Amino acid sequence: MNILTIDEAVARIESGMTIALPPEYCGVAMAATRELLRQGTGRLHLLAVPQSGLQADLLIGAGRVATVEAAAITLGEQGPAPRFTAAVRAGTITMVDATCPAIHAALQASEKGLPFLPLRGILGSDVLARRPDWRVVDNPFGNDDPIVLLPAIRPDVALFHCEMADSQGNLWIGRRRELATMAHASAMTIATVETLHEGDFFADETLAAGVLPAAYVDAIVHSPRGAWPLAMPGFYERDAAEIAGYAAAAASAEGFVAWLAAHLARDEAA
Amino acid sequence: MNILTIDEAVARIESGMTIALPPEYCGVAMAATRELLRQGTGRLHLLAVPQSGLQADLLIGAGRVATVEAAAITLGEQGPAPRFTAAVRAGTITMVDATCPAIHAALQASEKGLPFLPLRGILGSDVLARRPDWRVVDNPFGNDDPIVLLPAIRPDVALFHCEMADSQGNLWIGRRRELATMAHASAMTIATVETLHEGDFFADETLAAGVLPAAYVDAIVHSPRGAWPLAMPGFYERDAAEIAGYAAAAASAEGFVAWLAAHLARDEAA
Amino acid sequence: MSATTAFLIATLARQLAGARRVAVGALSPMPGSAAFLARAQGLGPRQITVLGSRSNNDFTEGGRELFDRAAQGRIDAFFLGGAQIDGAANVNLVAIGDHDRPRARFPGSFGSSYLYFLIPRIILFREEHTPRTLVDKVDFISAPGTSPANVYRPGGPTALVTGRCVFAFDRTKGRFLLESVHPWSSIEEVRDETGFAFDVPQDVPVTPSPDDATLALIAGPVREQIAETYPAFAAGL
Amino acid sequence: MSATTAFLIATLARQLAGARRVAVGALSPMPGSAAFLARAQGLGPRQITVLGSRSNNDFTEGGRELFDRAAQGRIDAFFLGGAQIDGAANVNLVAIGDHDRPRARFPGSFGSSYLYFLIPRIILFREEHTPRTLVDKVDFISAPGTSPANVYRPGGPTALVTGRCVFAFDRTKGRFLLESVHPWSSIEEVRDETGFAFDVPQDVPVTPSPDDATLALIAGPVREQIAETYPAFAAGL
Repeated sequence: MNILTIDEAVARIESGMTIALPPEYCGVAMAATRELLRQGTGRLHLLAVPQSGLQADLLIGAGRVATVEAAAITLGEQGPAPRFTAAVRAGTITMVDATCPAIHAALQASEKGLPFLPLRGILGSDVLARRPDWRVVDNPFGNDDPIVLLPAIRPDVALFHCEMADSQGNLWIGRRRELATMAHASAMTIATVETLHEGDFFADETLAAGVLPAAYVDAIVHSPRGAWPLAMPGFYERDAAEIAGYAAAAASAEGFVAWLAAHLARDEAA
Repeated sequence: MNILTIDEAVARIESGMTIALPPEYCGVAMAATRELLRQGTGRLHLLAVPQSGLQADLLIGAGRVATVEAAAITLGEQGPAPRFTAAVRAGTITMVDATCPAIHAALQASEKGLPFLPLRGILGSDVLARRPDWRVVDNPFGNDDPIVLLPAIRPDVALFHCEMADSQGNLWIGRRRELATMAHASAMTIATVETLHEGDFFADETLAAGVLPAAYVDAIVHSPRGAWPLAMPGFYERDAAEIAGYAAAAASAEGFVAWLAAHLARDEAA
Repeated sequence: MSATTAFLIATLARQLAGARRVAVGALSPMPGSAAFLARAQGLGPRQITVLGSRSNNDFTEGGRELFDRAAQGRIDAFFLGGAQIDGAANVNLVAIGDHDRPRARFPGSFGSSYLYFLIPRIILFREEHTPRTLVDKVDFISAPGTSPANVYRPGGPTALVTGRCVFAFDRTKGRFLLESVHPWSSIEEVRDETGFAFDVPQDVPVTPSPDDATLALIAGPVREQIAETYPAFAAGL
Repeated sequence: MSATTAFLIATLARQLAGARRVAVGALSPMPGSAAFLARAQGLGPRQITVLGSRSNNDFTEGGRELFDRAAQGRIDAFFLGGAQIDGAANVNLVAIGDHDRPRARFPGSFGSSYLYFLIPRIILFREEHTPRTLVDKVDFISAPGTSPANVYRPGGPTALVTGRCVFAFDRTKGRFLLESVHPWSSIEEVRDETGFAFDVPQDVPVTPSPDDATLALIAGPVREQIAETYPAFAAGL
């Protein structure tokens, strides 16, 4: 099993890389994100699958992000993502607006080794109008039937947090299958896990159903509470107070800097 | 839960329908197939996902099949499928040759509500040459890069056997996810199950990972040993002797008729 | 509990009559509550899927399943909000002003650009009913209200519920029609506070207020069911 | 155990040197055994996936995963058979004679029409080496041996192992080259029994026979591992 320390694993992420990130309900590698902030990795291209929140906002606020491709960036019940909003308004990041199924489909194209996948809808939207990389063609099986084609997205890294890893390097992701799609589509997969499992998930067909095989996994970090302050369903809830505190503090750039320093210091002390 | 008797469930399959069938290692509804033979349903279009064996051969031998679309029809270690081979040689069925990933992709197109999905490979093969329904286009994102487009396949029925159903009508299919794709892509899903499970699979995230939700399932039949004489992994092995007996008997049309009558009689007596 | 909130939940729930399979997207506490209420009232929904929920979510294919299921015709109704909504039912979830240097930026289009085309009954909801939110023309089209006849589009908007009224949407005309006005508002007020032109029939009824049984459902089971995904919102109910 | 079977398994196993990720398709007992042997010998394969197996199969996305994984470049080697194989490495798994009324019909193309394009090292295997199986031109092309330069094709054939010899395939020339002849055959016999033209270098070595350690592996762990998918074949080993 490729069990690494968090600094070893995160060091594989290089400046300028495209990182695929899961939505907030799905296992976000927040401890690894703090390590990424410490290592100073920059010029990142964030691909939200299909949306992100605190994770993207921290990286944006710290100036580590060149481009965000997402269907949405939000802190959910804690409101707008303040540094994302400020960065878009100031024009300091390139925002590539997408829509959820387009991101899923572009990753599935990569998963299938295809140059593109078609998708219904989108026609007549400004999402499409602002995506010169998307094409509209006439459906060859139809008659005057325009349809959008999306080029495959192949991230350099898929980074996420999930429930457990076994001694063979397999991950158990349960029904969070977007994590599997991310891994299949990406050149490298780095996962942090809540727990380690002795043995082999494939020895039990009930567990096997929720497995992302080791064949797709490049680095695993044992990181209990690795999604905090976001939720890890079945383990801990979203730390709404922490995130609300963030939302308030990060309303200003100075507030963000102070909050982040305190947050990182608290993490190191823990 | 839509628990029906096997004759009620199978009666939903009408003559002329397109039926999606799983491969032999994946949960074949053989008891339901015997019922289908009894009910006299005919002119069937079989879609093997992506291959079939004894199930297809029985239906072909009994004269119930108009068309077979498959990547392969074989009895595996028990040799060629005799009635399939005879029917193709005699020209009494229309054989539409495909290749495994093309069938998976055409079902995924239907799952995604798309008119087509692209697929690499196939170019220059006679599989492609004999498929006027498949198109070759120039990849709009490439430069002189031909690629095949496959039209979606939407079966009328997905018919399979799986491990269990819960009291909410959810099915547990484990990692046999082709069964999910078949159900998603089909207008109707009929499943036979080895066992019934009290409660709701979604109450346990470990089980939930292997679930095909009730939202896709139209009829469930409790059918212990429902895959016999094929295997149901985890429950019983392939009955190689029974299938070898079939392979020998069905070498002739008369032998097939006699074997089938005895097989059905034995099934009724059981 | 805010009486307005309960009123709007009940009003949204009526829009689900006869819709058996309802999905509720992100950032949608009132629509989510409306779906649970409609089910409790036996109005139609049997299957409710709440994005980001674990207990009200039967997806096992990951995030793409909502979109695939919509395309398969297995979802009957869905709610959509908008930072701006215009008279042609175009929806803006992205930005006000120039896209590259906007005056205001919102989370993003989510799945709207797709689901608006594929789900038969899309119910638009925006509580703030002012010329700022209901505009003549949106600054950014996350999803268009109508499409040319040759565009594949089994779905689209059927209604717009606001803090002042309910509009029905006429897809042929591509215009809203005033359907009812909430008890605390008036046709004149709706006209003044709406940035787009709309049709007004001869009789415009008052939107019915929820009865005690409905209020009890909202304060009871609905509140409990929505708490998993929107705890802060549920605490305020 | 047949000495020929063991010889062929050992010969096939050598073709896997350096291939870390090997998949074995349907109806492939000898290739499957070769993969297990190569792993036991430390020749390269660390990950072996046997289609239709449960214990030697790490797929969790259903039948499509083999094809998606191949397209992702995550499978290094694969075996393919053929009712007919011709001198351009075209493979026929479908029929002899007219497709619609064939003289002989075989199971079908399986995934060959796709995998032949995508997996870098495809090892062709046909034990029967006669002008009937190794033909000048196949009656039906399940998968072509080579493709025009503009066709996306990271994969293709590298070798053909038969009951008489090993051919290497030269993708540039689109022709086979005789690599070694099994101890019981000869260049002349190979020439007589092959229906297509091929190149013969100056020195053609004898295909090495398996040593005792190799035979012990085949009779032991290999036999055990292949039995799950091919019990009848394993019983004969």
